[in-house]
Order: sequence, then structure tokens, then C-alpha cells
Amino acid sequence: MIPREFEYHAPSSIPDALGLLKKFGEGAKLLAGGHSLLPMMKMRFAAPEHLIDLGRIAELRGIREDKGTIVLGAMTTENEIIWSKLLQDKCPLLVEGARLISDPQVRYKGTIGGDISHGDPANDHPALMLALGASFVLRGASGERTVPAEGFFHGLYDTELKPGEIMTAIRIPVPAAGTGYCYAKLKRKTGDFATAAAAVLLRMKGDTVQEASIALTNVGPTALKAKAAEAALKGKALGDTTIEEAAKLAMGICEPTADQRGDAQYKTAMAGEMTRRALRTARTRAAS
Amino acid sequence: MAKKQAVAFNLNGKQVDVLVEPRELLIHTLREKLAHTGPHIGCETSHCGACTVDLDGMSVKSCTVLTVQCEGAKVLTIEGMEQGGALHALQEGFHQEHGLQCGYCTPGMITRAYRLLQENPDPTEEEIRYWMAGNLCRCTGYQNIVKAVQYAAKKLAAKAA
Amino acid sequence: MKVRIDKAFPVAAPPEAAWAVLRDVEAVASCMPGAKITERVDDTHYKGTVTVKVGPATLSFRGQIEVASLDGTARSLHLVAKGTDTTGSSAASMDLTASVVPAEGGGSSLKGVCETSVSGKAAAFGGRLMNSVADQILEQFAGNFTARAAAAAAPAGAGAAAPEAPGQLNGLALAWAVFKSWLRGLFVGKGT
Amino acid sequence: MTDLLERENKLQGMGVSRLRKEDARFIRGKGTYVDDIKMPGMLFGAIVRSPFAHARIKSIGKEKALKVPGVVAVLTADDLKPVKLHWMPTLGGDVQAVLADKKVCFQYQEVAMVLATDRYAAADGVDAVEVEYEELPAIVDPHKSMAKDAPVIREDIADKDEVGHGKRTHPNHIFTWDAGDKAGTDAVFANAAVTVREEILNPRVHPCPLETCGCVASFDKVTGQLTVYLTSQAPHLVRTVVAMLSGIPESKIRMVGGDIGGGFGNKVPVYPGYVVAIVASIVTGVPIKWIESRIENISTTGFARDYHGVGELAADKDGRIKALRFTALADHGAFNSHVSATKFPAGLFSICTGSYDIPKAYCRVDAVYTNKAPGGVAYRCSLRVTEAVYLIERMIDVLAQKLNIDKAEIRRRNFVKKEQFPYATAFGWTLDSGNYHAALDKVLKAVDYEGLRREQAERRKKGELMGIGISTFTEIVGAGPNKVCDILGISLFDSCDIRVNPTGSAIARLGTMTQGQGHMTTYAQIIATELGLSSDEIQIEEGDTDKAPYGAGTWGSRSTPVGGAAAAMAARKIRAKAQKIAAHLLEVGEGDLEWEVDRFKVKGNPGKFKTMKDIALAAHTSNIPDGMEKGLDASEYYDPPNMTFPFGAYVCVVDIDKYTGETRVRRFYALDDCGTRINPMIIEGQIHGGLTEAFAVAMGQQVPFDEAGNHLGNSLMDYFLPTSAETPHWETDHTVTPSPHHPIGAKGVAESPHVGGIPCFTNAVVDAFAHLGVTHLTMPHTAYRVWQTCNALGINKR
Repeated sequence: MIPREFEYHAPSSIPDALGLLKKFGEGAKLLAGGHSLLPMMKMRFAAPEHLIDLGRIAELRGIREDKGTIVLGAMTTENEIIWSKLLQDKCPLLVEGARLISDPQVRYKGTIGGDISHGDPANDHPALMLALGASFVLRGASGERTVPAEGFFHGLYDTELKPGEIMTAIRIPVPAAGTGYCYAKLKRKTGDFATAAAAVLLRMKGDTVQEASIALTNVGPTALKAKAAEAALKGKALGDTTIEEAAKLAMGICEPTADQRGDAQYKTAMAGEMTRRALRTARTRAAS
Repeated sequence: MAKKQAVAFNLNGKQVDVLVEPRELLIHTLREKLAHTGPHIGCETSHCGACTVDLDGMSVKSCTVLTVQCEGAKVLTIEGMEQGGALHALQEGFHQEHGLQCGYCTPGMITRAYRLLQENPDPTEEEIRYWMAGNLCRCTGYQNIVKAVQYAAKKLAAKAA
Repeated sequence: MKVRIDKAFPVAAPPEAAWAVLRDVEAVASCMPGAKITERVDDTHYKGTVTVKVGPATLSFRGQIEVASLDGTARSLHLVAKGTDTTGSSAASMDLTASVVPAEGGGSSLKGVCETSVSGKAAAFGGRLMNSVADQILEQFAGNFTARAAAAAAPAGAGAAAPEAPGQLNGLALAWAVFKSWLRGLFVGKGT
Repeated sequence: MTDLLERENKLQGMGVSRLRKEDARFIRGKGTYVDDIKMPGMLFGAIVRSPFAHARIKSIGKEKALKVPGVVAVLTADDLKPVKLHWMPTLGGDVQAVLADKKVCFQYQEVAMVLATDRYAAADGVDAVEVEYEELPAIVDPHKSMAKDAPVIREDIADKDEVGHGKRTHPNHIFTWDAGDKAGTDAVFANAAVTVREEILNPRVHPCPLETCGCVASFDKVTGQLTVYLTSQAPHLVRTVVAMLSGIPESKIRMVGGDIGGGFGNKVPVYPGYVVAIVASIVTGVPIKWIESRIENISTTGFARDYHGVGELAADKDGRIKALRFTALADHGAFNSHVSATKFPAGLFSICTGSYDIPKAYCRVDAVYTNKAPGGVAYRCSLRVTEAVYLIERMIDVLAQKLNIDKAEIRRRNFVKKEQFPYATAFGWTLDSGNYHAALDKVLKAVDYEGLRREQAERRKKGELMGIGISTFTEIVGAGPNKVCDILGISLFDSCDIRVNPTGSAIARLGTMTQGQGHMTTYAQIIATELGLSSDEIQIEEGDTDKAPYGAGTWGSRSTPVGGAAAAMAARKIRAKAQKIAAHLLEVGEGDLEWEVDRFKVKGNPGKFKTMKDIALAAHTSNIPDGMEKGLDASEYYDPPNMTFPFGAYVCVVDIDKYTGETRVRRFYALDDCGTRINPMIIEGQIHGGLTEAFAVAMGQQVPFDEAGNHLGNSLMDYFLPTSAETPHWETDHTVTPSPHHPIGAKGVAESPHVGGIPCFTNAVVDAFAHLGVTHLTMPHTAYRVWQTCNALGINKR
């Protein structure tokens, strides 16, 4: 469990990092929290010649609010998210999600930007981002662009992030006050990926759903936005039948792969079950 | 062999300088170059927490941190817990509450609990079980480890008061 | 971890043209995604490599390709490829039987039977997804093959429009196949 | 009187929750585990392993590896042949390849060792070794091992019709062992009012101690002395094997256990890694360190179980068991390498009559080779006791369900009664002591069993799944009586050597080997009580074969039953001598003296006495009886007259979420009776740990393979080690029924919670489905599996 040899670089600014990326191209990998890449390097499945550590770039850190938008530096750690007063108040879904990621030590190192740009549907932030309608700030040699979470995830480890680009920030529109939320995650044990999970935002008016946002973790090649399920809820009274219909529609878009966690049938059923539970909890948290 | 790099950091209050390959893992530098064998290696895939050390105020698994990332950092290991010949309340608690058996996970447990109590000085049993879940123990079943952390929390609170 | 896939693909070229490509092992190899022939030992034995790159992970297999049989009358080719990865900790093998049969409208159809297996570290982490691997390999092989055959058949000149065999397997497909559960299996999904 | 209490307290002897002496170093990070040892010029050895489960080795290319900076040498079987160390005897009567000799028989098998200046260079070297394999068909399912056309796994012994344990009937057959009265049992079954049958699997699991296996071997070419620091639960046995193997006189081999990061059975066998490191040190003349990675640990060293059992009970209509018939197909992997007493190749499987009075019984075990890692070690139990107890504790529930008798009641009806002890089982074991009814009743009362059953009935009406599991197990530990127990011909005694110093402190050395059990603390307590010296002044040493007397080590809960007995007996020899000295000093006859806590006093004259400290000093002066040897030392090699039989009554309450399959352990109440209790604090700690490992095995552990013999989950991501968040809260309780044949009445306890806990969890999970006709579910009870059960029953429709 020893990595192959590589050169280490610790740029202190984004331009420097971009410069290094350009210079070393294919042979270079970005290092954020390192809890996906380093184990892979120790198993010698990954052997980059150059490791570019983003850990010393101050402008990639921090959580702030900017006119109704929460802006997180891509290198913001899960632990910083968990303890952020701002997020606890204005975006509790993200806090709830972060608390369910891996284990305490990993959450000190793991970053939201790394989690998202890794493009792994088993990671939790992709679904959270889809549910929250977030967008990502990507910077490359040719400048900066902001892309929505929807459409960012192309496939396993395949995202909109181009070679030579770095994700610098995550922008999340502050959910309206009184929005119900829940991240329901089923996992085998601490530190495991989700067997299936559902992220839900719910805006109610009385018993009627004004807006529902639902995204699923680890039941397809990418995190999935359950659009049909969302549409089915909009304008309806939230009850057992509507929740059931939404769950069925959510299960309809699942295409999980069998592994030690279970077969496709089980994982699909769990995606439905997590959707039901997330909707019910979100309902109890939503102001009517 | 890739060019070695000089890395300087603060280990348990003392400045140390090491010359390492970029690929060298912090756990190996601590154990083999700096003779700090308290932190142990249990899984190498960052699941067991036996290698836990405190890095700039974070509990981290030193099997998944590169030494070159520690330039200028403050590193605290089990060896740095005892102050002026006096055991830390956690070390005392693990002994008093029989929170260890084979002792292999103990340094990581204590180091992790140290940071936990900095962030939450009065944790409930449930909170302790949640915030200590990055450290595996095969001997104790955790029940006495929970007691040990509570023992230390009380003791530290009394001291502070 | 072994899987068998049995498929047929339409080829937009007459059987002769298709067979011309199929019988040329080096041409066939160039249709194999990620495959490269590095040495021709003799008419029926070749050495080559297959590289799979996915996200941050890369796996290179090096090994032999043997032409087990080449049957002109049946227009059928039987290839056996075996290899171990460069660290010796994983191994893969593929047994491919491909044959060209005439189809309506002067075209032809490529029938492929592909048995793929992975051993060692790679199997421990990706074996359960071999089905989609084999499927993908065959799909892409067929795609490249058809294009090449069509080009060969085209009056413009054989092989002129032959597609570049991709230097590595389509990340998305194989990634999904070989590495997904492996990454699930081992790594805490944080950071990159 | 208060003075008496004071003196007793000062001793910190038996029965006291004395804080552990060994903690001082561990809480400071000052333990000395094998990987902490660094010697001048030491090289690091890393092993090249097979990616195939079954293959021929066509060639091994070292050249590239030898060019890697830092790589010093690459060793293969061919390099070991000249010294005849490419094969080694196992503690199971078989032989095992140290480095693969022309052929590999399981995935990750040892093929070569790369020696390098550090572990980084060694890892690079391992990647550079080029091995050419020719893959062969593999056998993964033991049921297919003995098929006519099955590939021969062990060509090396293909011509041998036995490997240590009787006739082999197939090249992949290891042994067939049976016990009991087959004809008599069959007859009872033929005429029984009721019979039940169930196929019961103990899946392949791994003890997975937090520290992996490893060693540092150092051979001194000048003195011919070999010193090995290693993770062994039985250093003396390893020394003997190494001596047999290498021809080095045992007197020139020193094995040192040092601190061990948990064993749980994983660290009993002799592993190729140790042997290659030793050879490498002999060849290179420098110290060699070999340390397993976690993946290597789970994949190659000491798995447990893989027992495919069939349980059958015959009973009358009232549920009184008349006969038992258990068989098991045992998958031992590619080599029969686990430790087993010569006469007990299937370990102590014949304890499977459990706590019950069963007149007729027959059991049989067929062991076979497969292309999987060797082992079958005793994971926190005596060999095959978990498998045996799991069968009987499951089957009695199956019988209860068939007859619709309450699961506590059916146990009461079949228990061996208090007055029947010592009780001879149908398999010939003599259960030393027990009080099963009292234990069960105490537990049922504590958890309000009736109330729980009422609640369960209510919940079932609402379609909820609540399960109540009971386990009333009897363990068999303390191997063992020398007339029946030996390994490689060496009897399973254990030993203690006590020396009392002039000033009344003492040092005791034993042949056992602690791995977290707290021997430094508890042995001192036994001796303190026996000698009347403060346990704080009694030093305990184990594990260094140059210092400690010969012993079979710590496994199968041997330490208290055998080592602890040796300590007590040695101490008594000293006390007997002390009494003579006291009589001499007090100028009275020995018969005029009586022992009190820490002194001999003259009967009827309390003012006249000599403390053990006084006597210790006198023993080193001329003021002792004429002709008496000086000093106050004694040693004891203890041959236990019988095994000890700890028992317990456990109740587990679970709530199952039928929509996710998740099982929540609401309550677990464990009553253990380990006879005399030496240190209640340590006993409770051992029970917490054993229950947690039982929870892991029952609810999540399994080492999965595909049909080609590839591992499908050999890291800690897939292999289930529960964290503090998953682990239930444990309630413990006890009764005390001393062992009549043990010097202090103690029985051993660390394994009971594992052995008794596993069936308790499964019984609870199955009980949750009992009203739906489910009689058995295969471990581990993961959410996925439990959900599949719910789904098949159609009870989780939305």
C-alpha cells in the first residue's frame, strides 16, 4: 500500500495551479482532500507523475453569502460545512448531508469541491447539489465559467470539468425560508457509501406542494434528478398516495449496479424508500 | 527516485526537519524517521483510525496524508498528550474505565477524543459514539471507551471551573 | 470472474470486405478499444497491450494474442488474448469468436461471441461488472470494425477512412464497468 | 477485623477489579508491537502474491525487480530448496508451501519475497517481479471438492492416503472424523415422534485483529542465534516448528511475543511470511521485517469457519430431545494449516450437545481442500466450538417452532439439571459444573421476558417485526488434558515459574501469551491471593521463550483454565515450603499453624505469626529447617484433569425495519458464569468485546469469493468491523458456579460472549419472522439479506 513516485507541487494561487496543470497536462492530478486519490495511488491503480495540492490556495476556502447565494470555496471541508452557522441557518440540507459522509477524520480533510469534481455518483454532494439547484464555478486558462449542477455530471468520473480546469467555488441559491429539507441515506456502516440516498427540498403552502426538488445518490451512472417525481408532486396535497407516486417515479429512473451492498432490485427499492422518508421528514420541517 | 524534499513541522511542540520522498506518508515519517511509534497502522485505506494524529487542529488519518503536505504544520500525537509528567485526563480515563485491552487502537482513540472534546466539551453518549466512529476497536466493544471519554470530559470541566 | 456475451452487429459492407478486415489480425486488433499490437511473433501469435483509463485510475494489461483459428470458408476468426497488468496483481483474458455472415441488401453481419474474465486485484473490485465490460468491448469493437470494413469496401481506397483506434477504452463505458464497484469497494469517496 | 480487611485490600488479589498494569505503556503510545521494532541494517520484506486462485507458475523473472533502487534480493521457492525450507509442517498435520513451489493453490498465495532497504523500495520491487502463470480451473465451493472430475488441488500429496488424520478417499479430501453412537442415534431418529432438520452455514469470516501479522527475524551468523519478534499467540509452539524445520537447535532460537494488537485466533498458526523472513535473515545475515497489509491479512492468514452444517434433532411431542445428529462439510482451503489437537481434527465440535441432556448423539465432519486461503482458525473460541454451539442453539429453536413450544420453556425442559453435574455427555465430555435453570431464570426476569413476548404479539398484529433471541450455551475451553490433547505430539499443558525475592516481591513467568487479556494484572492477582504478597509487587512475564517456561500459548481460553491453574499450583508449592519455614521460625509444628491472608499464625495465639514477607527473607538466610534448600521458588507444569465448561444465558431483542431490512438491536442482556471471578472489570471488558465480535459475525461479516476464487471484499470498506456508532449497548450479569477440578474454580470467559452471542443474534432475527413460518436464515443478517426475506414473504409492499 505504497504509492508510486511522483513530483509534488503546492501552488499558493489559482493561476499558479492552472499554470502547473497546463505544464504537466495528462500526467498531473489535482489533490484536494485526498481520500479518493491517495488510496487509489496506494493501491497503484493511479500513478500520476505530478500531484498538484490545492491545499495552500487561500481563495479556494470559506463560506459566505452573496445576495441570496451561498458561495463555498471548492476546498471547503465537510467539517467546516457541518459547523458553519450560516449553513445551519440557511442551508441545513447541506449540513445534514455532510454529517452523513464517511467518518469524522475523513470529514476534516474531504472537500466539497473534490467530492463534486470526482464525478462519482456514490458521493453525496452531487445529489445534494442537484436538489439545491447549485452551480459550479470552473476556472481554466481561458477564464472562468459558471455551470449548473444539472448537466454537469456526464457519467462515472466524467463531468463537465475540462482538463486544465479547476473548480473554484460552489454557488447555492439560498432556499426560501420555511423550505422543508431532508437527506435520507441508507448505508451499511460508518464510512460506507450509500446503498441509496435521496435529497429533498420541499416548499409547502398549507398541505399543497408548491415546489419539490428530489435527487438520488448511487443508483445510476451519475446522481439523478427525479424530475418526474418532482412534477407529480407540484400543486398536489402531500399525502400517502402522492408520496407513493413520487417514490415510484423516482424508482423508475434508477439503474444501479449490483455489488456487495445489494442487487439492482434492492438498490432501486431503497432509492424509493429513501425518497418516501425524505419527503415525510421534509414535510415535518417545512413551514406551511 | 524522485527528488527528496525537506519538510519542517512542529511535532508535539518541537520543531522537526525531515527529508522525504514526495510519496512518503505521514504515518511512516512519524514512525520510522521520527521514532514516534504511538500512532499505528491498521488498515492503510483510512478506515480504522489507528494512525490518527492531530494536524493543525484536525483529527486526520496519517496513512492518508503526505508528509510534504505538512510543511509548517502543527502535529500532535499520543506522545504529546502527557504534559509536565502529568497524564492527560483522557489517558487517565482510558485507564480508569478499562477503555483499552490490546492497546493497538488506543493512541488513535485518545488523539481523536482529544479533538472531539475541544469541539464539544460535554458530549452525550450518542455524540461520543457518532464523533468517535472513525476509530475501530476490536477488543472493547466501545462501551468503556465511551465511559473513558465521559470521565475525561468531567475531569476537564472540573479543572476549567 | 467470467462472462459470456453473444451478439450480432450489422456491417455496412459486403461479406468479402468485412472478412478482409476480420482476417487481418492487426486490423482487428486496431478495432479493439485500447488495444495495441506491440510485436508480431508469427502468423498466429502477437504481443500487445490494452490500456484502460478511468478518472484518476489507469490499468494496463500486457500479454499475448493467439489466433486460435482462421476459417476462410466460414469467414470466422477465433482470438484468444491473455494478459496480466503491469504490477502482476491483476489479470484479464478474452476469448473472441467473430464471424461474418451475409445479410440482406449485400451487407453483412458480424456475429461475435466474447468471453471475458478478470482475476486478482481488479476482479476484487470490479469483477461483478464484467458483463458491461465485455458488452462494451464488443460494442466498440463492432463499431470500429464496421467503420473499417465500410471504408475497406469503399472505392475511395481500402482503409483510407479507417478510424483511429482509440488509444484507450472509452472511459465512461469501462469506468462504469470495471472500476465502479471497485471504487465503491475501497475508497472513501472524498476529494480528488 | 478491619485490620484483616485492610490486609486483604493491600493484596489486590482475586475478586478485585484491579486496574490494569499494562495500561501505563499503552495510554502513552509506548507499547512495543512488532512493527515498532527497528534493528540496525534491517531489511524490509514484501511478498509477491498470486492473482489466480489456481495456476501453474511457468516462470518467475527477478531481473527487473533487482534493478529497482533499494531492492537487495528476491527469494523464491527455488532459493529456499537448498535449505529445505520451501515447505513447512502445519499445526494441523499437513504441509504448506512457504513460497509457491511450481503451483499456486489460492489467490494471494505467497510466490516470492522482495527484500529491500525500506518498505517503499520493497513495494516497487514487488511490482517489478515478473511471474508467468498458467491458470487452472479452481474449486471454490467445498461441495464440489470431492466430485469425480474435480481438479486436484494438492498434487504434492496426491499419492498420500492420509495427512495426519486418517484415511483420505479423494485427492481433495483431508479427513473424515466422527463421534458418538451412529447406529443408536439412527435408531432413535427412526422411531422419533418428532424430527427437525436444517442446513446451517457458518460462512467464511476473518478474526481481523487491528494489528496484522508480522515479524522481525534476526539471525546472528557468529553465534548461530536466531531471534524472532513476532505476532504469535503461541511463541513456544512456533519455536518448536522452526526448530524442526530449520535444524537450528531450539536452544538457539528465541521467540519474543512482545505486545500484540489483538489475536482472536488469527495469530496462532505459523505463516509463510514468518518462515521466509527467518530464511531471509539466515541467508543475508541481517534482520528482516515482514508486516502484512490489511488486504493480505484478510486474504491469506487465518480465516475462520466456512462450516457447512446439517443439524437434526429427534424429540418427543413435549420437546424433550432424544437424539442429535449433526454433520458438517469443512472448507479448510488449500492447506490444512489451522491448529488442531492430533486427536481432534475437527476441534471440540462434539460439544454440540450444548447445555442439554441428550441421550443419543452422533456427529461427523468431512474436511476438504478448496482453492481458497488456508485456515479455519478458532475465531475467539475453542476450535469449532462456535460452529457446534451455533448448530445446537439454532436447532433447539427450530424444534420449539415446530412444536409451538416457547423457546425458553423448551430449553428448561432439556437442560442438564444442577444435580446431574458432573454430567457425561453422549460424546463423552464430562461437564464439570453448571446451574443452567438458575441462569436462564435470572435473565428472563431481568428482561421481563413475558412482557417482551406480549409486546411482540401486539406488534405482530400491527405488522411490525420484533424478535426475541435466546441463547443458553455451554462452552468448552482450556485445552487440555494431556492424555487426549497434543499438537505435533506436544501435550497442551501450561506452565508457571515463580521466584520470590528476599524482600518479598516476586516474579512469575508463564507459557501463555497475552494479546489484550490483561495477564500482567490477573495472574498477579491469583498469585497474590495464594501467597499473601501484594499483586503490585508481583511481576508477570510471558512470550519470551528464553525466559518463560514452555507452554502452548493463549488461545481457546486456555490462559485461566491452564496457565492460571499453573500459577495457583506453583504458588501453593511455595506456600507449603513457607509453612515449614514459618513453623521453624515460630518453633511450632506445621499443624499448629493456620494461613490468614498474608501470614501463618499459630492457632489460638494470634499474636504469634510470620508474614510471607518475613518468611521470604528467612528463606534466603540460614535460619531455615536443617537440610532445606534455600530460596522460595517453584514451578508447575499443569496438566488439566478436564476441560472447563463456562456457560451463559443471553437474551437479544431486535426490531427489524421491513422496508430497508435494517435490524436494530434494542437490547442485549448477557449473563455469564465463568466460575470463580478473578477480576470483574476485566471479565466485563472481555464480554463487551466478545459480544461485539459476535454482533459483527452475525450481522455483517463474510469473506466473499467469485466462482474463480477471486476475493470480492477484502478491505475494511467491505469487511464489516462495527464502529462505536453501529455497536449496541451491552448489559452484563453473572452467576458463579466454580469448576470443581480447577485449583481456584475458574473457567475462562473471553470466548463465551462470541460463541453464545452469535446464535443469540440469529435466533432473534429468525424469531422476528417465526410467525411467518421462517425457521432459519443464513448469516450474516445484512440489511440486504433481511430485506430479501421480507420481500419473498411479501410483507413489505407499499
